[in-house]
Amino acid sequence: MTWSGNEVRQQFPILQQKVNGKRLIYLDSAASAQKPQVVIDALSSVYSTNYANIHRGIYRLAEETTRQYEAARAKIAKFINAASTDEVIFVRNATEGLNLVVYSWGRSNVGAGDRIIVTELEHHSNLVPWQWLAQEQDAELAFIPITDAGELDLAALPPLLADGHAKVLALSMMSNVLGTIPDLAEIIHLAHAAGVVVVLDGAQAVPHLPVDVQALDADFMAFSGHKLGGPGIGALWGRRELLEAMPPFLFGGDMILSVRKDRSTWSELPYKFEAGTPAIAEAIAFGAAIDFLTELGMENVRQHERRLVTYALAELSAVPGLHLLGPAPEKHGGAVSFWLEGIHPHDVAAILDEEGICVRAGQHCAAPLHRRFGIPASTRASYYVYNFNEDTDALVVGLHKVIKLLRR
Amino acid sequence: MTWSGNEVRQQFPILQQKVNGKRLIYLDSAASAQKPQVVIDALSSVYSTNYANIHRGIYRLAEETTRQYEAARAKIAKFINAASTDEVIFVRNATEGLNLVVYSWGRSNVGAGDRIIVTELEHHSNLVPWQWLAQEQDAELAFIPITDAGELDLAALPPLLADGHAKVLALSMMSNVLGTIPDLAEIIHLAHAAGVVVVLDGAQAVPHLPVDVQALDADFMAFSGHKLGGPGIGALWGRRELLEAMPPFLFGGDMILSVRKDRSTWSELPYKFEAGTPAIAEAIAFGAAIDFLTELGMENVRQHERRLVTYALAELSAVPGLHLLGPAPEKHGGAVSFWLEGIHPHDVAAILDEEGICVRAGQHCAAPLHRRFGIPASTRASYYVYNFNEDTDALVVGLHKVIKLLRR
Amino acid sequence: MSNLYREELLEHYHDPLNYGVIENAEVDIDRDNPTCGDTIHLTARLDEDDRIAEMKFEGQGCVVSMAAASLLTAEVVGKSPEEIAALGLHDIEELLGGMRLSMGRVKCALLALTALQQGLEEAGR
Amino acid sequence: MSNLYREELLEHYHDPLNYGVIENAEVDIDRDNPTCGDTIHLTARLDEDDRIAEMKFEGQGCVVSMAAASLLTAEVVGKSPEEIAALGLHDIEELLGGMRLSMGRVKCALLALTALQQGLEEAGR
Ligand SMILES: Cc1ncc(COP(=O)(O)O)c(C=O)c1O
Ligand SMILES: Cc1ncc(COP(=O)(O)O)c(C=O)c1O
Repeated sequence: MTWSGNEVRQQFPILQQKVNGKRLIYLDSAASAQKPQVVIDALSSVYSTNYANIHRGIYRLAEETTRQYEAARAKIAKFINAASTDEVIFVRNATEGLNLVVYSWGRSNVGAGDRIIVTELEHHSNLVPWQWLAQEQDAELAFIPITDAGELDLAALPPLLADGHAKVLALSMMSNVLGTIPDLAEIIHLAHAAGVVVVLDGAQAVPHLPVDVQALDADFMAFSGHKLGGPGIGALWGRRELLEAMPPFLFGGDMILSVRKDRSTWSELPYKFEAGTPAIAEAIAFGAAIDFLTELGMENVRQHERRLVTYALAELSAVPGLHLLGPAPEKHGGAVSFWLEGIHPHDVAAILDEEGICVRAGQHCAAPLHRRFGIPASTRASYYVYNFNEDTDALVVGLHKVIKLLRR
Repeated sequence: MTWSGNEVRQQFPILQQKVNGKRLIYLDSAASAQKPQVVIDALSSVYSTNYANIHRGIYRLAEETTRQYEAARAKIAKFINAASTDEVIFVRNATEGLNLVVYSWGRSNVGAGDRIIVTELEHHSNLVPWQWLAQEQDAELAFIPITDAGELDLAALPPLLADGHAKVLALSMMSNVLGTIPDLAEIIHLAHAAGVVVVLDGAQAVPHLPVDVQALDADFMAFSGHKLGGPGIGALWGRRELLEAMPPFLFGGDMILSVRKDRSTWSELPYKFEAGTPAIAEAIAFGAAIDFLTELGMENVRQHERRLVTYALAELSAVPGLHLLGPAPEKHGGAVSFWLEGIHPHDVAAILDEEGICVRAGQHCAAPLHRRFGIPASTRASYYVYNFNEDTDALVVGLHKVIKLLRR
Repeated sequence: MSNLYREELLEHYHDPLNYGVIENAEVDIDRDNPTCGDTIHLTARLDEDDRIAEMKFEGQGCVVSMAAASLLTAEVVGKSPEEIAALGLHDIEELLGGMRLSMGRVKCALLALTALQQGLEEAGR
Repeated sequence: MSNLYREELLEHYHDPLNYGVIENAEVDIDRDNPTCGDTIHLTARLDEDDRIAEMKFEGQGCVVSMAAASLLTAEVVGKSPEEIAALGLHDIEELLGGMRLSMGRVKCALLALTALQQGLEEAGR
């Protein structure tokens, strides 16, 4: 598959449709990505030819389903370069992965007076669970601020680490609003030097960048399958020593080794954290999405999006009264957010929708970030493998229509 | 659709396949059900024509996906006769639903010295979370025993309720091993008279019986979509007053109303309990499975299975050295478990597999129940809408082969 | 173009009726819609029968929320607290010209009405 | 029929080698496989070099776990604790006649070997 001649785009059936007789221009992949045919086929194929509940099954149908389920886990482990397949746990979405860390690792490792560090650009899913933990354990919640350019103000980090109270640093590997890609190597180095565990929110990074958890020297990373072309499922990766020392989170079938009436013991990794029947076909289709991206090559995905974003930032900045948020293209992932003077983002999105253009309007689950920039909401166009510059061109034409209609 | 002429069976593509040249005889629906074509089509159709992230989206694609997602919730609410659609929360599976109740309602309502009542026939998913809560809150865990016939020994309940320490009674509406259908009306009446909250594990009941949570006067009920022909998803139903008074369980996007750096407020029901991007297409396909069952009629499903089980119990009891577990057909759901003298269930399942027959061998996530009956494990054949008596006939022939090979 | 952006509604958006603040009003309430960033400051004077004599608003928001607020200021004059408590989404849709709003816009459309209902309640009417 | 239920393995199942208990053995361990209900009581005597002189077992289980245990009792005689520690699934599969076991049967096949390895460890060898 090559990027030229729309070969990648053609793999996505939904993008072949017309909306109101117009080409569908999907610029909301940061919320959720569209699915390539191979993912849709994986689901049908499992259910039509090889579905059964996994693990305990002794018959071949169950054994083959188990094999495919575990093969998907192995693909994901390889995709993020986990040291071991056992370090990958299937969860519903990045949010559940982060909550798992907070409930299981957090409640056992963060105590009264300890400090939890997050950043001002976090998605609510990597902020609100930590607010809860801070309140539950009487810990402190501290923020790394962001600069006007939308980057993390790293000068604020060393003082937060200096007194030895910090226990954990939770941060996004790519902002879903600003597109900011922080300098993780430096941040993790500083945190680890202070003995602080690093929890990465990979919801935006994993679909868009090559990610190597070992090279990053991270401790946990949560991400979502549905944002990289898979179905409604996600994964949590964690370092084996940490996962092994943690108590289970959800309790029930499959995560136990033995159960007596008054007590139980737990399975080995990763099953200890997978209670009940997992989303089996979804995991297998998640694996198909990973195959699709692996074939494209994540370095190529990044370069493709960098070209798209460079073009988009240039074209959008020429729209009158449009203010871009976030850093320059080389530090900027696939999400491009902006606000238009005097026009509410809801109206931007609603009028663009008439042109077949899908963008997101609101706070994108990042209220503190919007407050930081003093804007009530923003409009976001976010790019993925199936977009091309024509999408940006259509967006710009659409924005001129919005302005003509609403600005006086 | 009628039950005659295999019309129902023909809706399930996987059952049209041959395994080793033999018809696939699937008798493991208590673990997970096969999927009708309409469910597979629902998934493909969402992803090929109408997929976007829900709620916040202002464009039509997102609005239509949201509409379908909420329509699925409404179908489920109607299916179980919930008083309101807002009382239905999407979760991964019954296990997560039960854990949600334990973490959110349990931690706030069960304290030191309080009593949690479960039964000896519970699936691990409705036992181990309560073990955890008992330990966490220093509460007592008490068991309703089962009789030799595999029924709940209800004489044990009044004493457990008498001293006013009991706070919650958690029990299965149908045993996944014995098939037992307890007399819920009486049990719930007794529990409520003592002010005890009733948590129902509907994982087996909801796929197989007409269920009316209002008529039952229940407080919570968890169940799994994958056991009734849907994909990897489940639902928790709870009474509005209880759900409204409960703190959230998972924290993150979509479940918040407002987020400031140091505190947040929560959305209304059901969103308060749905953190992060839900399994959107899975919920819609869950709705398609509910439509399928609704069209069949749950009273018809029950009658069909009762006929199958009546036949199966009679035929199996004639197999030499075969011991059936569980009650008589009128109190017996779709799961039929047994043990064969001198033969390990693993070998039974493995040899039956050669004949294209899928049964489950082991403890079926109910270790205390097996200990109660003094057997290390059992073999389970479980029936659903697509089974017919020919499946039992094949099973009996297969069991004779097993005996011939392994018994001396 | 859907009828949301009809000239008539845009008029209310660009040049709303009763934009401003009534000093010392019986009803005086701030409300916002945190997820989309809409805000409203709504004030209303009541007559001797506790019916709305005058309503004004200030705020920020999309065409739907601002036009709905503007139209509401005219609609509610003379209505009793009970009559206002009985108003709902359907009435706002009628006010906006009889359209069916999508789920994403419902909260916007209801912002002013909910503020008024809550304000009356807080004022004990 | 897969070669799991070949006559040869069934012989080991129905009439296992070295079924029983060695009294006062250096290695004496109970182990179970809680999810499938297999149990084993394994005893082994060591010679002066700490090599296995004799191994016996008792227990309940499926053809795979019982045949693997039976075959293992013969296989391990004369082996050192290090040699035994180095054995794995592949070796058991070889013992069982060169088959590839499915995931559902791996724990059964390994029950006796894991018990022996753990028993040697607990005995400090
Ligand atoms: C009675 C009962 N409860 C709970 C469960 C757990 O369901 P799930 O694995 O879908 O969470 C099951 C399924 O195995 C069951 O049979
Ligand atoms: C940066 C970031 N973190 C977390 C999430 C939460 O992902 P999910 O909704 O799949 O749990 C998102 C997605 O919206 C995101 O963009």
